[in-house]
Amino acid sequence: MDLRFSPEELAFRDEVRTFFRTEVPLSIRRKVIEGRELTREDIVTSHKTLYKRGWATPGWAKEWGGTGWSPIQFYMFGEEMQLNGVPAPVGFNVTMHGPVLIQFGTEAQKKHHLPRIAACDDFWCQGFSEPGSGSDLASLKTTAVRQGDHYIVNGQKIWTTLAQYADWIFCLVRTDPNAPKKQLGISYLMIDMKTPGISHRPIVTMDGTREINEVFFDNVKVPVENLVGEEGKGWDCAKYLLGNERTGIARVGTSKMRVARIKELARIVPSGAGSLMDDPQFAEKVAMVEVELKALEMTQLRIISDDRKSGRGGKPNPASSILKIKGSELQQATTELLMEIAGPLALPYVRQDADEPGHNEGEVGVDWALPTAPQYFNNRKVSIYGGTNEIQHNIIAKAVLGF
Amino acid sequence: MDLRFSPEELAFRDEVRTFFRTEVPLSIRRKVIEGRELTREDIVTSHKTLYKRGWATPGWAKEWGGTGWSPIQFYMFGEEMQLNGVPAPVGFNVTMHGPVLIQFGTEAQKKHHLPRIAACDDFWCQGFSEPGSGSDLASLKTTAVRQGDHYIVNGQKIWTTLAQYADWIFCLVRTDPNAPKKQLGISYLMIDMKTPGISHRPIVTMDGTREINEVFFDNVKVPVENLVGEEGKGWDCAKYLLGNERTGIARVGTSKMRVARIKELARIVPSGAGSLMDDPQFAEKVAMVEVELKALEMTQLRIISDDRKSGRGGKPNPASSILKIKGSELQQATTELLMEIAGPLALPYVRQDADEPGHNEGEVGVDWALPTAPQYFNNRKVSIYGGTNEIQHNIIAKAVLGF
Amino acid sequence: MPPMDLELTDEQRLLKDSVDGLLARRYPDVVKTRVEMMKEPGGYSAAGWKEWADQGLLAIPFSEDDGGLDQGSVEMMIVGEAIGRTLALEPYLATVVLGGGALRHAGSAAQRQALVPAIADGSLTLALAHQEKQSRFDLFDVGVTAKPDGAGGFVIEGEKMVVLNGDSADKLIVSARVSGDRRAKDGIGLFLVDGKAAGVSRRGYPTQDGRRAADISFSSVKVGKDGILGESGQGLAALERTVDEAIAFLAAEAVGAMDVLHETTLDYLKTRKQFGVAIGSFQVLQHRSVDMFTALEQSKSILIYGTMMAGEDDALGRRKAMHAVKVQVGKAGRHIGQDAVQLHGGIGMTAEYKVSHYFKRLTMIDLAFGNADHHLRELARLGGLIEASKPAA
Amino acid sequence: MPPMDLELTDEQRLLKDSVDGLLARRYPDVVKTRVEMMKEPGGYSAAGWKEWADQGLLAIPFSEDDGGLDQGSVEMMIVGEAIGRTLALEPYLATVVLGGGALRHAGSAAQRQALVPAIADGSLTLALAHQEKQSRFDLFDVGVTAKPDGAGGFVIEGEKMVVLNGDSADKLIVSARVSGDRRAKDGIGLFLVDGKAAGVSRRGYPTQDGRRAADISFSSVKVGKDGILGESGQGLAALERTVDEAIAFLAAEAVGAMDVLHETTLDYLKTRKQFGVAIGSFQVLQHRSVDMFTALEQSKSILIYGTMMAGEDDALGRRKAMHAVKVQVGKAGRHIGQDAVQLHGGIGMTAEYKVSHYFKRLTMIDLAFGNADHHLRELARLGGLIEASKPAA
Repeated sequence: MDLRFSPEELAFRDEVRTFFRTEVPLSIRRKVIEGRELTREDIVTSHKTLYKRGWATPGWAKEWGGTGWSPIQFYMFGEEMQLNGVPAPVGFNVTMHGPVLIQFGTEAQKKHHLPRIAACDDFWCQGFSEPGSGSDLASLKTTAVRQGDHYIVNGQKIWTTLAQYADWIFCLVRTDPNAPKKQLGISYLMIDMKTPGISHRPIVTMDGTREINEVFFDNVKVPVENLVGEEGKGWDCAKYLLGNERTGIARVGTSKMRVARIKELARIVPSGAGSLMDDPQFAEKVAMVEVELKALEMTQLRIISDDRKSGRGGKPNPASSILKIKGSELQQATTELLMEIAGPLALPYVRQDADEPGHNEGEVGVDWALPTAPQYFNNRKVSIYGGTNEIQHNIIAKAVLGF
Repeated sequence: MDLRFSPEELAFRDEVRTFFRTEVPLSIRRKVIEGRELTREDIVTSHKTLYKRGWATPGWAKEWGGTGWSPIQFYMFGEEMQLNGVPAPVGFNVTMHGPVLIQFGTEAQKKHHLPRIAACDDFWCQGFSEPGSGSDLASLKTTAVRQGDHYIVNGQKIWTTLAQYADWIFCLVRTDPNAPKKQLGISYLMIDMKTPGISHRPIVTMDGTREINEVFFDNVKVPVENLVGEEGKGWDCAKYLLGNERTGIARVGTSKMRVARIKELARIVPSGAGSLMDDPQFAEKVAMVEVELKALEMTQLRIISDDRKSGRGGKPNPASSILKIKGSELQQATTELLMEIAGPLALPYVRQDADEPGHNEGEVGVDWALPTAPQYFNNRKVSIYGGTNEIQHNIIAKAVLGF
Repeated sequence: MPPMDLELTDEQRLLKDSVDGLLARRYPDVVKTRVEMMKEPGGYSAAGWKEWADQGLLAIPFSEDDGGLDQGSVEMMIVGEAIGRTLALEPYLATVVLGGGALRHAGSAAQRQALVPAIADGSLTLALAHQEKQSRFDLFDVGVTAKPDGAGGFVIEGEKMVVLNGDSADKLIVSARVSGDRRAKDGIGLFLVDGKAAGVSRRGYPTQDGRRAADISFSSVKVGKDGILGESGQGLAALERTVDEAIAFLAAEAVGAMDVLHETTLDYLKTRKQFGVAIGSFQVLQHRSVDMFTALEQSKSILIYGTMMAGEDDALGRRKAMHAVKVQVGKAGRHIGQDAVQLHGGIGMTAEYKVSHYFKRLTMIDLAFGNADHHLRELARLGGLIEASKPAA
Repeated sequence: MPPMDLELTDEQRLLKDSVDGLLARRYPDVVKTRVEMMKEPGGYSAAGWKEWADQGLLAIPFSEDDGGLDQGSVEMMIVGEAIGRTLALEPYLATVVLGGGALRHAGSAAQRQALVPAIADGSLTLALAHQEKQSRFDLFDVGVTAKPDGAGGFVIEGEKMVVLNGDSADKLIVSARVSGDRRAKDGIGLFLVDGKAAGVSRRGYPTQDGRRAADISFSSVKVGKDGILGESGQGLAALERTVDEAIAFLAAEAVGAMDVLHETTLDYLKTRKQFGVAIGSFQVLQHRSVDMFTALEQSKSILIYGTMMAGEDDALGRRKAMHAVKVQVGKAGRHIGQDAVQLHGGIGMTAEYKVSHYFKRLTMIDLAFGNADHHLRELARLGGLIEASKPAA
């Protein structure tokens, strides 16, 4: 048992850190650190910067551009990315669809799509959830009916993040409404967003952003060669995709970065005779978050250490099931603390794109404080998406505790 | 809407307070305030003091010794009793068995028993729970088989508080094992604790006290005239008894008394340069309890105000359902704070009755600190007995929220 | 004297019915109505405001001598709860509670009699400009200065932040430093300034909860003798009393909003189906709903306490009570707001659905006039609500 | 250098099997064995202690030069967890961790070499007398005095409280003030005193968690030159380091105890039937069990951190880590302990059933060497674990 990293591991961390700090534009990284929105261009620029270095798809099989890193290297890469405010490579491309294609795709599909996915030449989005399906994903209703060498897709998806940026969407659709189990009639399709019959409508979230969408399919013709895996076996792809999320989900680096930001800002906000950071009550709230974050970081390292012993793909360490719950709680705690620092200065609602009357009558508010409330609002989602924390509890109860 | 008490109400409160402070021995009241155990004599002395003043059974029908107080007077009486460390009149006598007898008993039963119950000439205990019945009271197994003008009782009760002090026990027993619903086969019996075949065994609780017991019935002969209500209708008596608990259950006065004690003690415990009470962290924890306690006190007053409008026995205010949950949480929070004040001085375990080797080698520890840990341990029960807080949640979900 | 009684009187019930009726009519669909109204100048409907005036609602707390109805904190609570239930956008807090409060507590009879009738008939709106970039929750932290102009008046200089409804208010009541250091409790004056006075520059914006506010610069703004509220430099007590009343009012708003969130969530749990059953059949969600209910009931209870204590003359007792109120309501508002969003899932995150609007309003109520943490700290500093017991003789 | 690795080495696994085996044999039924052992003089089995010595467990942290095994904090963690799982009563904490720690960090080579072999073979037990009536969690708050006797030795005067296993220890290590005010960090000496020395009066008692401690008065107790540990008046650093190691050790004990409580509760939920079904079929209780599991896993994680940092020479970094460890373990211990009792219902309240024993031990671990609140406050005072970010250029 040795908690210290080896010199090789430390050298790797320095290499990654230096790259992030020197190659990814500071203007983009500041946006992440300050809790501001990213444009499509920001995301793609950051992705392509990593891609050029060979680091956009580290988790992929080596033949398709993976790095073959050790679990520690993965951990360090993710941690430094988050600590330094580097936007992650597009997740729909890199951690969701790409791995599914590598696992289940045909050679032709791989050859055509994987290089474009890796380079983010195509921006992908995800079409899983539907109105009414919620946590019960398998109840989805969007249909794909085979007609010759096409499927005709009809239905609606919801909660599709960044559909407005996407060139392609990967979808779960129902190809057999009469299957004996509802999971069995589902297939996994790739659909070009420019296909006639597809439309999308933004769902404005409470923070005023338009990152999620409804996507509508009205007799959309999808070539049969865009089916991934076998017809009716899409549920396997979905399970594989959802099971790929491991330690990154805790976002310990992001929360650490936010704690550092909390301390920076709480020192400039006056409270009583000193700063808010001098106030024991506030300082202790921050310290409590730090303790839990340290424990979660160590939980990650335990899992990684275990992964390395048993090899990736082995039986996951039971502790890995707590990463989502604890990780989301800490993301919410840190964004809440940031808003508390702002206090009444969190009230002004200012958006670059809001050109309605009554907006933008001049410079208002205090710059650092303006994103804090929207960021807090936005982060309420992290205990909802990817399976609510209540569902996570059910999963642990069943899979780990054996209820 | 007027929160102020009328002069008559205030005069009543003064009268009650003065009586408690001058007539109930300080030595007994200090034990309550300091969290020490009471002897049987302490309990009976306090009961009889109230009895002589006509205040031992205020809630009973006037003809049997009730006071006919207004809800506000009941509230003030209970609050002052708790604030001043006065042991309540024996609850098994006064709020449990007595009211059942008044409601369901025969004239002969009432005439014989009620005066002795009121005066605490007989000390009663309760035989409801059984091993294995837990929150599912109706699953009880103790049998009473009719033989001529007696029942023969066999079985076992558990969690019987103060059975060692009791002259009588009121019991739920199964008289009809073949009843179509398990509730229907249950009867309510009064049993003299001196009857041959009854024995009891103390269950030592984790704080080292012996307040609860198992009670065993081995062919115990109980005269038929000790049946209360009809045979097979004991469940009605039980429901009536359990439904009689109202606002007193929150024990706001007790928690307020403990907060006052917390402040007294935290001022004499050093912390840093000042006292523990000067420490913002500790002071804020106490203040948080005070805020919740104030809200709970107002919740009680809302219920009382509502009771008065609708008359007692009307549909209960939905808010009354939260009294048990919040009240127990605050009893636990205050006893926990008292232990935190003691810190390492809470460790010594000292009992008057422990004469085993290795005990009582001389005066040890700090007097005020010694009862704090046992009191904290003992108060873990308040979220368990009388229906666990989880069961309380189920009840509110069903009865109030309509799930 | 009647015994203690927490029920509304018949008159108060009538008022409640009337306010609830007005707001139900004006806000038939909370989200859509708000979105429409937010496009109006000032962020609310001027026609609607007239209806408030016509029903006498704007006259409630003012004395009859001044042209008001001489009603008390219970009536204000009734209005506050109704606003909370409908998320009404009209500037009642700014004009009647804050502006009106400062006027009542600091203004002379002549000033009150000049302004109250116009407030009451809806022709005059007010805003209280007390907050500054550095002041956070400290009312006494005042950097804006007021210097004598030699003619009995003052000249105001400096900047105020996040002045609620400050973009459209006809008149501003401004706290400014007449003497002493920035954080001295003495030397704070209250001044009545016309919103369009020379040197006043207002930059308005919507707030996170769909209301409006402004950052306001004062550049050599002249205030005549008649614009000085109260004794020069002794404005803090009036300001504190005004804010104490605002806290009681906001608590009522918060309770109204929590009530709706609890009801809405309960309804959602009972109707929303997943895995073939209503999600409310899951015990965990039932218990969460019970916890929301408990927090709501506790908040209703402390609101009654706050309402009673809002009229208390003893500043220390009143202050402690308001600390307790803001702590309970702030924590419960956060709990109920967060859980309402969580239990709704994705739909709770959207701007189209009402839950997020109530959630955001509750969040901003907590941040106004001191969050729960601030009030807990202050309550602890003042020794709490319960006295220490004395050691036995 | 090998890459980071959080698995036990083969040697460590062997040690673990050996400790677990010994304690499983000595504590076949936790409650019954404890009750029996508590009747022994000193509150533990002397024969058992000999077995610990025979397996080399008492020599673990001492250097080979002194007669020890020169093992580290991982080995100590293994022992701590095993004690936590069985609630073993032997004075390992008092003798090896606290007494042994003070000896290792303050004692001279001669002192160490004189005592360690006796500790290791089980013939010498120690206790650390550092706590006083007023000291609470401050190691530097020392009122007991040590005055030079003119012959190179000292005379000790005063009273220590709650000295763990102080009733039976052969030798006491006593913190006493050589110079300075009661709360000065300088001027604290550590002295080795025979438990039966003239002037030492010990009043022993059981503790709430079934162990034993003593209040000890020192009345003109003479200590010769050879009883002075370390440089005169510079004992605080060694004392702090000893206590930091004790915190890491107690964290291991706590994790062991939490592990048993979680398992036991899980088992109870799956087997205890009510309303005709196992109570573990209720979703609310399942989720409570998940929350206990989460708290346990987080505690296991911070324990690894604490174990690694216990050997750290940099006092500030080590101290911060121990603050974090004690906060996490204290909170989790309370959570898991309270919920284990609650979910067991009545049976959880009884002394006959093991849950209450683990619950009480966890409660007392929190109160030892600073509760969670204390360590959170201290961690915050030291600026926490993460550095503030710097404003962008």
